[in-house]
Amino acid sequence: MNFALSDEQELLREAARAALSRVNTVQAARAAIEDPAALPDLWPTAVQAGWPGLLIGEERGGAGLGGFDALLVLEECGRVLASVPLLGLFPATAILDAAGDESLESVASGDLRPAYIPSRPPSDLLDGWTVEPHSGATRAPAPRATLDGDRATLEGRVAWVPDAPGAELLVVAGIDAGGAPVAVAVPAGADGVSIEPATRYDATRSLGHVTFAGARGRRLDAGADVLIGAWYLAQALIAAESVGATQTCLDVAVAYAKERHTFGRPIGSYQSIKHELTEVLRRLENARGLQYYAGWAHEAQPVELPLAASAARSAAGAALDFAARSLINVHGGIGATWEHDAPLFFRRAQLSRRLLGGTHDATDRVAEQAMSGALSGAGAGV
Amino acid sequence: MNFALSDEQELLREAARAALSRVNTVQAARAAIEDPAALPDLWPTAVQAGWPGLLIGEERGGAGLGGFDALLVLEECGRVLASVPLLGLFPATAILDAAGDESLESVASGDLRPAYIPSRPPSDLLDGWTVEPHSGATRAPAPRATLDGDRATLEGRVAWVPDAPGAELLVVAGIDAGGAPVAVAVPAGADGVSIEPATRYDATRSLGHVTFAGARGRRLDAGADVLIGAWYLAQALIAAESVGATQTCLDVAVAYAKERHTFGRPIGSYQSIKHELTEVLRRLENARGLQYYAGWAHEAQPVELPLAASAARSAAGAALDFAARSLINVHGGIGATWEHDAPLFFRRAQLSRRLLGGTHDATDRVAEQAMSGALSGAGAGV
Amino acid sequence: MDLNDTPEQAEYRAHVRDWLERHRDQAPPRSGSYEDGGYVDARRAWQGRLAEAGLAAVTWPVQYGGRGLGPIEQVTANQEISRAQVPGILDVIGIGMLGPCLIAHGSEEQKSRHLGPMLHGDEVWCQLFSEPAAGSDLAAIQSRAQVDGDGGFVLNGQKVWTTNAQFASFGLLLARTDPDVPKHKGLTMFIVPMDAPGVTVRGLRQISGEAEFNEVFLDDVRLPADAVVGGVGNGWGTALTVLMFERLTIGFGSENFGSPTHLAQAIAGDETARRDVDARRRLGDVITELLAVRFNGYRALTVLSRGQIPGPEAGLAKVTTVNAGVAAIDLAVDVLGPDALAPETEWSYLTSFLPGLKSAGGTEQILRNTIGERVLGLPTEPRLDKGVPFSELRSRERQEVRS
Amino acid sequence: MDLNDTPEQAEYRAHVRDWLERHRDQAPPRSGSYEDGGYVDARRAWQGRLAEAGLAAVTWPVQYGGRGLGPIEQVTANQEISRAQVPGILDVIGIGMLGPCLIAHGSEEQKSRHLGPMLHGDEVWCQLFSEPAAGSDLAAIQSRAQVDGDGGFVLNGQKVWTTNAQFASFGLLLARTDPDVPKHKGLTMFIVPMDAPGVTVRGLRQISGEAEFNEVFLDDVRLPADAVVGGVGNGWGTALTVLMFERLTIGFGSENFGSPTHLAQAIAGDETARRDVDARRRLGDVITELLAVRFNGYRALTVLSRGQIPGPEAGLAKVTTVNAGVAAIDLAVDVLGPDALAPETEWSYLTSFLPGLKSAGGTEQILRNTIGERVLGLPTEPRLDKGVPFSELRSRERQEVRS
Repeated sequence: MNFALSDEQELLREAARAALSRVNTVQAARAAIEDPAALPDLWPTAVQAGWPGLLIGEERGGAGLGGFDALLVLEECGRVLASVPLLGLFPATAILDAAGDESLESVASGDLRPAYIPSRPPSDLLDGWTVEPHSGATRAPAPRATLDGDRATLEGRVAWVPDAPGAELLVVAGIDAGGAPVAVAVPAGADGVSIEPATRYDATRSLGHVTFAGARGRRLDAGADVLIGAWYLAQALIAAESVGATQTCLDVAVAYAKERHTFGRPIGSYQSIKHELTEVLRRLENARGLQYYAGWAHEAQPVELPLAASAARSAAGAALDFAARSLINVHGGIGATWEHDAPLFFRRAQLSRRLLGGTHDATDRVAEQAMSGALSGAGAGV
Repeated sequence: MNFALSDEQELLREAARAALSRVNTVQAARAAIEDPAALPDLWPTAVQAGWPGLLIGEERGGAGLGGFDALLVLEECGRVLASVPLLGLFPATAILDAAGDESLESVASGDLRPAYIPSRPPSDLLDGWTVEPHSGATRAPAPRATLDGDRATLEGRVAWVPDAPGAELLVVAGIDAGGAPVAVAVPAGADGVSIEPATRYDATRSLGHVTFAGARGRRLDAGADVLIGAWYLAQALIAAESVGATQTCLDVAVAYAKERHTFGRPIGSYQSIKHELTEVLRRLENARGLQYYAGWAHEAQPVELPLAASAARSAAGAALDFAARSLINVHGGIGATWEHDAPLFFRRAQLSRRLLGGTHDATDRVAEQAMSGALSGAGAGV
Repeated sequence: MDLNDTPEQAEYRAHVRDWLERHRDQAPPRSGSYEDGGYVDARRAWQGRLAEAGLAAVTWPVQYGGRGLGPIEQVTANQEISRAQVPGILDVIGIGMLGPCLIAHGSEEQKSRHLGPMLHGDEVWCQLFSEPAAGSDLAAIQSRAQVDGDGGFVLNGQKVWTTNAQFASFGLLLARTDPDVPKHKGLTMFIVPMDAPGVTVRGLRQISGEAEFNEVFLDDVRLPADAVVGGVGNGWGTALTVLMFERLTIGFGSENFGSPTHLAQAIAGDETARRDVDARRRLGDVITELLAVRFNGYRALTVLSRGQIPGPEAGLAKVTTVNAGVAAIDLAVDVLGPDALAPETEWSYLTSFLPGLKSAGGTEQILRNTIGERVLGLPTEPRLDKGVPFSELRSRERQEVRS
Repeated sequence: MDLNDTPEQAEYRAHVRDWLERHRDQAPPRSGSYEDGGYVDARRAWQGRLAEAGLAAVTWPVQYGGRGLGPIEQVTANQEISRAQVPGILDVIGIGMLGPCLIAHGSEEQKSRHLGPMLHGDEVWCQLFSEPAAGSDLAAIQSRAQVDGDGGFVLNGQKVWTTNAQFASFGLLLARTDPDVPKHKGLTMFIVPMDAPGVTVRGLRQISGEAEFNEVFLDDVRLPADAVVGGVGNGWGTALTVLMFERLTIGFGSENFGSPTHLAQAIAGDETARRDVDARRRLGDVITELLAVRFNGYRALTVLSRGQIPGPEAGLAKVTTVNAGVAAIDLAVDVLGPDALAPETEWSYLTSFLPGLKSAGGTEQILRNTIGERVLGLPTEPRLDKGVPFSELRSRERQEVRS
């Protein structure tokens, strides 16, 4: 029993923090709302840090690390609202690595940037593999793949895909004629592929609506378990990113609560402020505990990953929403002004919890897992 | 524009309060948990106060008052947890009065106690007239009435009916072979009627499971609108009762918060206590405003009654639950002990919000009303 | 219990409705940008028309250009203006809060000089109370007004959260004239011409990117002795009058943020959401809260029409309204997805707007303190600033933060 | 990051599991009434067996009958006991909190007299700290211990919320020996034989009707001088040791109120609820919270196994667990209807039990104060009782309430 970061993991985290500290990413997040060009390109930073190969085996030029480590990197990105295309990268590399794909060396070296085109696997009230709708709650079927040996032709549309714009290789979770999942790799520049960039509210989040109209790619040797794993890895990644952002919200709010006075006392001495910030801490620590659970399950207990990653996503999305609102509240009116950092974290919170199925969907999946009996074995022991 | 109680209404409320003050009903509520016989019979009090005839026209021996007045009486009963069978009485008399039934004089005089056997009218996700299930969330169809001229024969079962035990005349909302609503009056002692008394958790609440097996009664001249009106009157009544109980929770908690000291200060001076009690007040006042809306709609704007009564029920049920929990919290451990009054209000809160469709169902009906356009006209003006 | 008009009220309503029907085609659009001078001028002119017709300042005494009627008639006028889908008055703050304060505390000269142009929209007013370090704790104001040689004053300081300052002609300003007495005692209220030398207005951008408010900087602004309203050292009492009228304005809570009807339509229009029990429950909760605000507003109005002042609990309407608004937007974005967060949508605007509104007019915490103490009679918190000279208080704070 | 046992831990687990497999048929049932003397005796005897086998007091030093192992082994033993579906020790309070305090502060005589019988269940202990007017504010204790002629003490006062008092042999009691110094300073800790003349125990019935706790009345109870633990006037420090062990016991939050598995089954078993998005979301929220408690427990345990003390934030596990429990029961009753509130059901019991638990071991408010101050470093509230003699504090309060 040892549920703490290893020395290597502490180092990985420190290195990520140092790498990201070279640019004022929070400042850039504000500037980009008005001028998207103000967003720094952090892909070179990611390549230098070795993140493209983080989840790729050493024999393919990667670092051969695990999901837990990828989560730590996302946590650091979330802390400073850094716009690094890792939500698209990591699940894509996990699929490519499982499939032993030919592209792995170029991906690991950072020469070829892949993006994961997600489909939500079945396992709750909704049947079948589905994708994000462009608008509204009614979900669309996953892209359909017509197979011909190792080749696959895709038809369909996936909306709100993180990190799709600028990606060079799309790693798609589609379905075949019978509704079974199929993994397909398609060059982003292939005929029949179009990526419509879409940014909403949080300028640091690069999104795209991806349409396949007879786009031809290669079928990857990755089954349903790999595609399910990729979906839940993505859930855990966006959770970890929210944990990082929540930590910053708490730190900034606490600092202000110690300094700002009303009625002759620092506002942090009032119970209403003190208890609200304690609630932020409670939610943050719960989300972090579940982030660790998800990272551990990804590496050591894949059968619990759907439960663990969904719980982490659910807790972290709600924690960040609560923390960002608290950050504004603690600051009074000034927290809602353009020059303050609080609105940037608020924007992050509002958009993030609606992506990749959304946090409510993750909560629903926790329930489904519990009802189908996954609970009794959760997390060793007892 | 005048949205305050009239002098007559103030008097009616004072009279109700005085009538109920003759017995220590809160004390009785505690004793009855262990010995149901400890519950005083308050029917004579009700008769003396003229409540059986409150909603019956003066020409039939009643007082010819309106729904608003009935709500005020329930509010007073709720304040002191008085066990008076008015949830069964008032909707029943409303139906009998609309139908001009032969029993009205005996009912108005208090010689014949009627009870309303409710069915939930359609108007939301669930189709058709349904009744409370005995256990679980899946609802049962309303009792089926086979018609033969003015006579009707009933088959079916309605669970958790307030005030059914001891009633002499059952005023039933059933459905005919085509699913259309039918009002039927059946003597409680008729063949084929059985009433199984059931008390759960709150000993002041007399409940019964009513079964009809070929029970014969007379068809009442009351259409769907009357039966729908009765259902929503019942919703408003239980809401008003909760408003009264919430008021007591607030009063008791505030008194204690002024008197009890920790760390050298009265606990009511701490923000956590002060803000929680302010939240009780906010919910109480909101629920009371909606109680008035429901009372006004019942008398002056029946088309808004479904919206108004559902909103009142939803707000009041949640307000009482919150207030009863606050009452316990403010008292610390002592609030959870048998000798304290807080647990009695807590018991009332927990059971009440699960009866007559439940508060969540009422909330759902508010949504349905809003989506079907009832909102734009709500409450005159604007 | 009656929501209908009395015969007199009905007559007034008919008058208002008739006037609006005849003039509504002359009204400017209901919304427009306050950065656009042309739009602001059109709104000023329209306010003048409303004033002439007796639809603005309905409760002001007749001698100052009002109608001398009660709050119910004011609400009636507002209802009819809303029904006619024309804009109301531009200077809600002046007519609703600052004008009534001048009527109560101003000199005869001040009243005759200012009330007319205020009423007709010729001179818009702004409220210069809040400061960066004096929000919830308004009496902690640091702006200084020092007596100069001529018996006049020299103003220095900074104000914030000032609505309409960018086109206001005058501001009602609270400043400290004596730092050596406890903080509520050394304050004085002034009338400040916004074009006086040394007054600088700067837009304060909000989350949404729009400048809903302004900062106002005061550098050696010279004011004559007769700029004082209500007497030197009486500024706190004068300010309380403004705050009381502010409470009445907000208290009715007739304003909903984000139309509940739009929300209901958005949910009803999505096949999945329409049948989603959770979305329905959240919608039902929002609607229930907003209905409660509306009917409690009628209760407060009834009290007011009887010549009584509604208690501070009316302020809870703001808490309910803002929080229900937040819940409503949250639900809309959950149902509609990220497209609801596109810059031009109602939902996106409100998503950004509401978090700031939570602390406008005092934070929820301060409101709950006030209501807990004044309505429920709960004991106050120990105060460390009572009776302490303001100057000493400030140096104590600085020391604490440093330590 | 590893949830598996080390080889040493695995060996210990195997030992425990083996012992339990061989002896589980001799264990009493896991639940029974504490009013039933026979059941309590069976539980005492079973505790003795566990102690002999080294499954109780795993972390106590070997010289006092413990195993001298770490917290992970203690958890391992608890896990295996739970897995074997046999009851654990009866005297959780004695072995978990009071024994460790005696080990830290007791005299050699006290240790050799008391630790053995405590460990083996021969003498159960209870904790006599809380009083009607000293709950959250524990140092406000009013029970008086006055020196008598022989150098002994005479105790008078009332204790409350005392678990196990009805069959305890001894109590560890906090009393005031000097009212004329500030409140934390005049306290002393005593060992009280529960059968001493003047000690009266009365069951305190809870909402559910059961007496989960007791009141203990002390009327002229005479104690010898060697009943003092940790020195006269040092009672507060001695009490803090007990509270620290209490926090460790509660902090792991391994205990869930109402099995989440039962809740999931109840919902899955109802055709309508199974497909109710709202019920599912509420279930998902509850499960998420309880999973977080479990994995944060592993984090805290890791800290502990490295010889460090987890911070006060571990106390948040209690907040999460209790509130998730309340939400779980609420959902179960919504789904199952009033029958879930029948007296014999798990849901009905928990509906009654949880509201009281919210304030057990300190209210949520006090916990949040502590964590806000000690973990986040937020400033404390102004304290009006600092440095004031206890006797003056009391008369001040009485005056205030009267005024």
